[in-house]
Amino acid sequence: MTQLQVLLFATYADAFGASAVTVTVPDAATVEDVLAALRVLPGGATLPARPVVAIDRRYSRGGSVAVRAGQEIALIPPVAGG
Amino acid sequence: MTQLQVLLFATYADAFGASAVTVTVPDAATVEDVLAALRVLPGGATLPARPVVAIDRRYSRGGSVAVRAGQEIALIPPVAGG
Amino acid sequence: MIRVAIVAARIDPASLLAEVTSAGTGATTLFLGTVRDVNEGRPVTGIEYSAYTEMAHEELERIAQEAHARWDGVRIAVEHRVGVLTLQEVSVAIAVAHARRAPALDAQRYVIEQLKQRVPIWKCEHYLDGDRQWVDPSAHNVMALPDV
Amino acid sequence: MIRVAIVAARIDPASLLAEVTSAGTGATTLFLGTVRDVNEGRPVTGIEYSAYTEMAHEELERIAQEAHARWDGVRIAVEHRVGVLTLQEVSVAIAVAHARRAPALDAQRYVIEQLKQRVPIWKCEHYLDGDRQWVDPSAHNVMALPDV
Repeated sequence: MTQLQVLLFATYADAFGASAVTVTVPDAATVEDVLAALRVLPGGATLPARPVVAIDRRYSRGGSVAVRAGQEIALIPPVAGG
Repeated sequence: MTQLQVLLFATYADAFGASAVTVTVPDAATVEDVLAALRVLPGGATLPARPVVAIDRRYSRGGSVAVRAGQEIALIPPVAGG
Repeated sequence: MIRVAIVAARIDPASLLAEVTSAGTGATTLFLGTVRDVNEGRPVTGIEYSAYTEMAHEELERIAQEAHARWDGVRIAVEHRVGVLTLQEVSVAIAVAHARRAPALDAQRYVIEQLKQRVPIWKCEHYLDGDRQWVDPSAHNVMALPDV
Repeated sequence: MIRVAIVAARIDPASLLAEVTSAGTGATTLFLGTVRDVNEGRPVTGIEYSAYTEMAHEELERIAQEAHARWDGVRIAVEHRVGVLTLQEVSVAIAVAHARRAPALDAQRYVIEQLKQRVPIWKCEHYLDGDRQWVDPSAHNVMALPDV
């Protein structure tokens, strides 16, 4: 098992009551595993079906993308800059 | 016959050597009559086949438009503002 | 709110921006035309803008009114300068403000495109070699001056 | 020339304009986003912008690079502010310069549209009645905050 930190912002940070949470996932984990671990945390039930995920500051495409320790993983709520 | 003043700008002013010229046209004159009178003046041969004409500060459509004394008539070379 | 002007003095873009901005403004756009150092490969030292001033003002006003009719609520300020301009000086400034960005962007483009096509203003480029030529954008080149 | 920044201090549009302008500049565009007094009919007193700062910077840089690749020769400066902004303060400024107007206008629009879609920045509106809500443009409305 691997421990991964996930960065949270805006509505997600409010929902989890934190700007980052740590989840425990299998060693060969995917984005989907990270999301499943997040959903069982307090506030995790409010996540949408397919939240946008960024890995190392780039948007990740799809839940089957592999993640590993040392990567910067973030959940990105609908953006509203400008 | 009526005397009309025609305002000239840029290349047309250079061609006629003046910023305005006076032409004599028939009483029920049209834009085409004005242009014909201009073409026989010194420099008038350089006018294009269908120069753009403005009457009272609005673009005029076509040579058959009537003109009369008291109107502000101008020849408009290709514009280049901006 | 619409204001257009043909001006002889230096244009202050910041004052146009301030003029169009209101409490309801969410997006403001500014377009500046400036005198550049090279045109058609020839080094330029300056540009002399001349206008049929009264008609230029009226045509600019019509263009701004058209934009206002098309994009409800846009606030527009336009100044076009005349006279001799040196390099990097501002020849035209168009400021547009609106609650949302699409009308501010669309109206900005409308005004500059229509201005280029319709407003009776001409420019005579002065070159490093002492020559000067009237610019004819419709011919995609410059027209040689007759020997007068 | 490209420069992008996520900033906490007040944005100075004039400095961005000066930064992108060069001797070869014929057209300069500026886009400003400002805090307006009403959204969805509710009086707003201010907006708090928060960002995933590092990624926002990198995504802005990618957008500017894409514009630069698409419109050769554009010079771009972008600043997006974070923190609490009051009414009429500038949240984002995009300055683009080019020899000709079409690339300056096209790149301006590209940058603001892509920024709105991709840059991880969020805004929380503060209302006159003391309430606050995160804005969700994707839903064309605002998302009520959970009771935390």
